[in-house]
Amino acid sequence: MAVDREKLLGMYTTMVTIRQFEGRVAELFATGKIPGFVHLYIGEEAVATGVCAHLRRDDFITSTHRGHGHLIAKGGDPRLMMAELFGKRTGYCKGKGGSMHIADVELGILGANGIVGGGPPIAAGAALSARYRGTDQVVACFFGDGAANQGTFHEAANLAAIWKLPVVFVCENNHYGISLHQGKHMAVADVADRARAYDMPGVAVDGMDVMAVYEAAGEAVKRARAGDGPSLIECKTYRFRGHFEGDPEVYRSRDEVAEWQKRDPIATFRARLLEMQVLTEDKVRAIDEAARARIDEAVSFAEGSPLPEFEELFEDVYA
Amino acid sequence: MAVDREKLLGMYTTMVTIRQFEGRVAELFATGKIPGFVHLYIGEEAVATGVCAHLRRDDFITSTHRGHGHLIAKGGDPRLMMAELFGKRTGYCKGKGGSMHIADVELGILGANGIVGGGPPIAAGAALSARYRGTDQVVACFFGDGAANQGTFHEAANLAAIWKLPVVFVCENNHYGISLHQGKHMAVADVADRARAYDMPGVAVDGMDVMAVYEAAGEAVKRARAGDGPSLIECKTYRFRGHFEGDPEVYRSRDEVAEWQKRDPIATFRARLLEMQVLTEDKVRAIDEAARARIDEAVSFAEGSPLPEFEELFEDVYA
Amino acid sequence: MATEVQVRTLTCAQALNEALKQEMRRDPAIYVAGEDVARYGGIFGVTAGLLEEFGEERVRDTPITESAIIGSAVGAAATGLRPVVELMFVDFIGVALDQLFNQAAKMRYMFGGKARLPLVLRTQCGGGMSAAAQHSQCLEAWFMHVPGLKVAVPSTPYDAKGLLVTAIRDDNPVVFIEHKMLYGVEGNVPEEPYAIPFGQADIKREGADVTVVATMLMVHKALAAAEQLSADGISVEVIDPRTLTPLDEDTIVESVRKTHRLVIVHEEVKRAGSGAEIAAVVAERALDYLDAPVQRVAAPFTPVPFSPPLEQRFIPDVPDIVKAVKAVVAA
Amino acid sequence: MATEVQVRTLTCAQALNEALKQEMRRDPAIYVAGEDVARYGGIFGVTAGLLEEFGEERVRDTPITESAIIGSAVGAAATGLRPVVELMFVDFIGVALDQLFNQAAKMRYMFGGKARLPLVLRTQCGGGMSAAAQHSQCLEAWFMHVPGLKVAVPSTPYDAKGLLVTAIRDDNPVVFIEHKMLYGVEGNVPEEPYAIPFGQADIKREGADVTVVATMLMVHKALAAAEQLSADGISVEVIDPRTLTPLDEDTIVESVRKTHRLVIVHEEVKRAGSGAEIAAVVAERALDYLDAPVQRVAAPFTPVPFSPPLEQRFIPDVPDIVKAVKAVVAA
Ligand SMILES: Cc1ncc(C[n+]2csc(CCOP(=O)(O)OP(=O)(O)O)c2C)c(N)n1
Ligand SMILES: Cc1ncc(C[n+]2csc(CCOP(=O)(O)OP(=O)(O)O)c2C)c(N)n1
Ligand SMILES: [Mg+2]
Ligand SMILES: [Mg+2]
Repeated sequence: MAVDREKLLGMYTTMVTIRQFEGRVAELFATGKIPGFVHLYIGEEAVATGVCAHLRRDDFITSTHRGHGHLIAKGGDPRLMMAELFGKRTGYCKGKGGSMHIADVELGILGANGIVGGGPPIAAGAALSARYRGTDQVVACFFGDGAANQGTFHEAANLAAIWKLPVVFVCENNHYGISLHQGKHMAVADVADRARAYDMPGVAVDGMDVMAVYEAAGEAVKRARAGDGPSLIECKTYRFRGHFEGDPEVYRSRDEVAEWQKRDPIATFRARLLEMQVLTEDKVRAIDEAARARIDEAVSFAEGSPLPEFEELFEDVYA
Repeated sequence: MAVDREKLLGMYTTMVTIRQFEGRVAELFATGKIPGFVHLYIGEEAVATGVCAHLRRDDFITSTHRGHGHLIAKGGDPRLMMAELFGKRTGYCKGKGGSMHIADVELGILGANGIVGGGPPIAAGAALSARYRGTDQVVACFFGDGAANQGTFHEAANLAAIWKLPVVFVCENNHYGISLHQGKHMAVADVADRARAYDMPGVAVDGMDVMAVYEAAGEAVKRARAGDGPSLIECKTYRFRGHFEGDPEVYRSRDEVAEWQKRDPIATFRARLLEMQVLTEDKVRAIDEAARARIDEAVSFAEGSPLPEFEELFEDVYA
Repeated sequence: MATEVQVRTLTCAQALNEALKQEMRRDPAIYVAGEDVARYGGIFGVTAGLLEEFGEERVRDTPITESAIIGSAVGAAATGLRPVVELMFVDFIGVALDQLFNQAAKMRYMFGGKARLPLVLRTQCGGGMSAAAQHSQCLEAWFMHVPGLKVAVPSTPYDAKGLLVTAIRDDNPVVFIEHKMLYGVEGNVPEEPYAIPFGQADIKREGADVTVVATMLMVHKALAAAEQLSADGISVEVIDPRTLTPLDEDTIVESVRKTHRLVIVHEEVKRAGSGAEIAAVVAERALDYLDAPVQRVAAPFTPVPFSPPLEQRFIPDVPDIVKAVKAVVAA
Repeated sequence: MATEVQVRTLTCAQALNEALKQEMRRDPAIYVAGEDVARYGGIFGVTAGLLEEFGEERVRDTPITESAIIGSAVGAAATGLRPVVELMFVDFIGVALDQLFNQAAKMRYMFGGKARLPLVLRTQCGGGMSAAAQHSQCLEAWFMHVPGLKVAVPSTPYDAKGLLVTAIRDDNPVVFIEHKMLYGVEGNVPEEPYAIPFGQADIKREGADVTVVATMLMVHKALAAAEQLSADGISVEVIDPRTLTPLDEDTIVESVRKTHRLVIVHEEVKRAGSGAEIAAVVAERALDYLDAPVQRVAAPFTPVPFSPPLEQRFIPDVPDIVKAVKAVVAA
C-alpha cells in the first residue's frame, strides 16, 4: 500500500506524542500530581494511530479505561487531557471525569469508559445515528481482549451486523485482562475468529506494526463508509507498563516484557521510515522535541489551571 | 446408530406426553383455568426428547420460558407440573413459580427461566459444581435462537470453554424470538457457527428429527462426561403455536406454519417407528391413551388440589 | 369557528401511542426501537401502527439484547438523535442496567456537561397478571436513586400522554414506567399534543384529614379507598407525584402540613422502596406537623408470587389503604 | 494452660483474608472466584495467598464477565457448593444484576422453597480514591430492596471477619460490601473464627442526646464527630447496623426512643438511599418520640466527581455530621 509521506510522518508524530504523553503521566502520577487510576497506552501506540489515521474529524470513536492513546490519535488536545488528569476545571470534563472518562463529543470522541465492554453498544448507537442522519460517518470501537468476552461486545457486534452499521470493532489484544492471560480467559487464539459469529469480516494483524494496522483499518473503514457494515480487526499488541500505574505485575515475567519491547512499535516504525528516507535523524529529533514541547505545554497548562470550585460539584447532572 | 427398541419407544412416549400435556394446557388456558403466561412446546418435542434421552437422573438441565417439554423429558412429574400451572400448593413450586419457574432440583431441573438468556450462566455453574465435586454429571442448557444473541450466552459459553465444563448448549432454533425472524435478529444462518468463537464443537441438526437430535446429543454428552468440555448443538425446529397462548401471530403466514407442520416431529417419528416395526398401530394407540390418562390424572390432581393459603406468601424467601 | 378542545376517552395504551405518533411527526430525530415494537406493535400494543406510518428506519425491531438496545440508544442520543426505546418488562433491567445507570445517566456529568442524552426508556411494570416473580416487579426506587435520570410514573391516560411528550422533549435520559394493569384503563385525553411538566405532583383528590401519596395503579386504589372513607367522614387527599425524579416534595409537604397525616402507597416492596424516600422527606421537612406515625402500604418483602390468591395478597389493595388511613386517623 | 484469647491488630483486608482462609479450611465446598482473585490475590489484596494454599480448583481467576461470574455461582450454589465470588467494584453490578436479583435472590421462592443458594458476592464500594463516577459508588440501597438477598456492610476489621464468616455459612445469597477506604483501617481481631449474627446492630458508642445511624466508612466519621461533639456537651450514640438486610430496626428504634433525635449518615446519594428506609422505619415506629426532624447526611444527588476537591465535598465528612447533630439538638 502506497501511503504518502505526510501521512507517515503524521502517524509517527502521533505515536511519539502518545508515548511522551504517557511517559509524562507516569512521572506525574508517581509524584502524586495525578490522582486516581491511570492505565497507560505505552507499547500499544500503533493501534490507535493506525486506525485513527483513517478517521475524519466527524467520525466517532468509543474508547476504554486505557484511552489516552485513542484520544490523542483522534485529535484530542493534550492540554485539555492533562488538565483533566490533574482534576482541573480547564480539563476536558472540568475535572469531573478524570482519565477514565475523558471525552470530546465535538471531535467525535464519545468517551473513555470505566466499564470494560461499556463502549461497544454505544458505538453501535453512534453508527446507527450516522446512518439515520444520512451521513457516511464511521465509528471505531476500541476494546481489549478482556472486553471481547463481555456480553456487551457480543450484543453490539450482533446488532451492528444485522443492521449493517458502520462500526469498526478494534480489539486491542494485549494478551491480558489485568493479570489474566488470554490463554486463560478465552479458548480461541484469535479474537478475530469471533467475527464469523456475526458474519462480519475479521482479521488479526500485528498491532506492533502501525502499517499493518493502517492497512487493515483502511479496508474496514472503507467498507463501513460504503455502507457495507461492520468489521472486526484484532491487533496483537502488548502493554509495556503495568495494568495501571502501581501494578506489581506479579503475573508476567520480565523476560516476556523484554521480548515484546524488542518489537517496540515506535522504534520499528522509526527504523522503517529512516530506511525509507521519510525520516532523517534530524527530523526524528525535531519530532521528539516538538512532542516534548507540546507535552511540556500541556503540563504547564494543567499545573497553572485552577481546581474546580466546590459548587461545580452540583452542575452538569442534568441538561 | 443402533438404538434399542426400549429407548426408541421411550422417546416416542415422551414426545407424545409432551404434546398431550401442552395440548391440554392450551385448552385449560383458553378456558381460564390456567393464569399467567404460557409458552408451549408443541412442534419442538424432538429437541428436549433427543437430548434428555442421554441424561441420567443426576444430570442437570437449565430450561427457559418454554420449559414444559424439557421438564417432561427430564422426568418431571406432569401432576406436579399441572398443579403448578394451576397455581396450587401441591405444584412443583407450591404455586409460587408458575409455568416460567417450574423446577425440580432433585431431578436436576434447575428451573424454567423467565429471563431470556438467564439459564446459560447457571448451567456453567452447575457444570463447574459437577466437576468440582468429582462427578461425571453433565448439564444440558436449553436456549432459543433469540437467546443466542444475549450477552449471557456468550459469557457462559466462554467460561464453559476455558474451564472445559461439561455443558451441552442446546440452541432450540425455532426461527423466531417472539415476532422477530432469525433472519432479522442475527446475521448468521447457523447458530452452530458461533461455537467456533469458543473453540467448541458446533453442529446444526434437524430439530424435527428426534434421531438426529439424539445422535448429536450423544456425541456432546459423551464428550462432556469424559471431561472434554462443552459443545453446541443447534436444533432447527419450529413452534406450531403462537409465542405464548393468545399470540395473534401477525408476524408469520399460515403457509409457513403449514409447511413446518408437514414435518411434525411426532408424526415423522411414528411413521419411522412403524416402518421399523418398533411400533404397531395398536401400540401407538396404547401410548396415546396412556399419555392421555397421565395427563387426565395430572389435571384431576391439579383441579383437586387446594390453592395456597395466603400466609404461604411469606414463606420460602430465605432458607 | 371557535376551536373546540377535543376531549376523547382513550386507554392509557392509546394515549401513549398517540403521544409517540404525534411526537414522531413533529421531530424526525425521534426513533423507536425495542423487542417486537415494530411488526408486532409492542407486546401491549403501545407502538401499534408506528411501523406502518414511520417505516423501518424509525421503528426498529431489535434482537433480545437489552444492553445493546439501551447502549445503542446512548450512542444515538449522544450524537443527535432522540431514541425512545422499550424495555419490555422492567424486570429485565438487570441485564442492561449498566448502560442506563453508568453510561446514560452519568455521561453528561462525567464529560463535564459536554453531552446531551435525550433518551427515553419506556418500560412496563407491575403485578396483576400472574406473570410471576420475573415479570411483575415494580422497581422505581432503583431509578430514583440514580442522579442523571428522570423517572416518570403515570397513572392515567391524560398523564401518560402529557408526561410521555415531556419525556421525549427532555434532553436527559428518562425512565418512563407504565403499569401493565393501567394499559386498558380509560380516561379523557385531549387530541392535541400537550406536555405535563416534570416535578409537578397532581392532587388527584383534595382532602383535609389524611394525605395519601400513591403512584401508578395505586393512585386508583387510593381514590377508591378515599371514596369509601368519605362515607366514614374521613376526608382523604390523594397526591400522585407523577414523576419520582424530579420529586415534587413541596406539594407533598404542604399537604402534610395541612392534613397532619401521611399514608404512602406503592406496589414496590416496602423495604427501600420509593415510599421510604417520601417518608424520609416528610420526616425531615414536616415532622412537627405529623400527628400520627407515617404509614406505608406496600408489597411485602417477598418476590411476586404466581398463584392468583397469593398475588392478590401481595399487591396492596383498597382495604389495606383504608385500614392504614383509619390507623393514622385513630392515632 | 489456660486458653488465651489471641487479639491482634489486623487491617480489614487482613481480617477478610483470614476469614476466607479459615472458612475454606473448614469447608471444602467453598470456592472463591472472580477477576484477578487468584494469581493477583485480588486487586485490593483480600484474596492474597488463597491460590497458594487452596489451589486452582478452589481459587479461580475468571474472565471479565460478571454475569457469568455471578450466574455460575448461582448454578454452583444450587447444586451443592458454597461459592464466594468477587465483583471487583460494586459499580459493575449493572452488567450482572439479573443473575443476582432475578436468579440468586428469587430462586428459592420461585421454586417453592426447593433450592438453597449459599452464595456470597463480595464486592467493594465507595469514594476517596479519585476513582470517579464508575468506580466510587455506594449502592447498598439497591440490594436492600431485593427480597431474598442479605446485605452486609462492615465497618471494622472485627466486624468484617465475623460478618464474612456468617455470610459464608448462611444458606442464602449475601451481598457483602467492603468499603475501599476501610481496607487499610486497623483494629483488634481474634484469631479463632467467630460469627457475628446478621441483623444485630452494634452500638459503636453509647450516648444520650442524639442517635446517629451510620454505615461503613461513615461509622468512623460519626465516631469522630461524636468525639468532637462530646466536647460541646452533646452525647451521641453511634449505631452501626452492620447488616442492612436483615435490618435491626429494634436497636435503632430503641435508641431513638431514648435520645429523641435521629441523624442518619451514609455515603450513598441521599435520594432513595438506605437512610431513607431507616428514616421511614423510625417515622413509622417511633414518630412520637422524635423531638426534632430527622436529618440525613449523605452524598448529594450527583455522580461521584473525579477531582479531589469535588470528591472530598461529595463524600459526607465529619463537619457535616457535626452540623447535622447540632441542628437536631437545637431544634
Ligand atoms: C465491567 C467491568 N469489569 C471489571 C472492570 C475492572 N477492570 C478494569 S480494566 C480491566 C481489564 C481489561 O482488560 P482488557 O479489556 O483486555 O483491556 P486492557 O486493560 O488489557 O487494555 C478490568 C478487569 C471494569 N472496569 N469493568
Ligand atoms: C431478558 C429478557 N428479554 C426479553 C424477554 C421477553 N421474551 C420472553 S420470550 C422471548 C423470545 C425468546 O426467543 P427465543 O430465545 O428464540 O425462544 P423461543 O420463545 O423462540 O422459544 C422474549 C423476547 C425476556 N423474558 N427476558
Ligand atoms: Mg487486554
Ligand atoms: Mg426462538
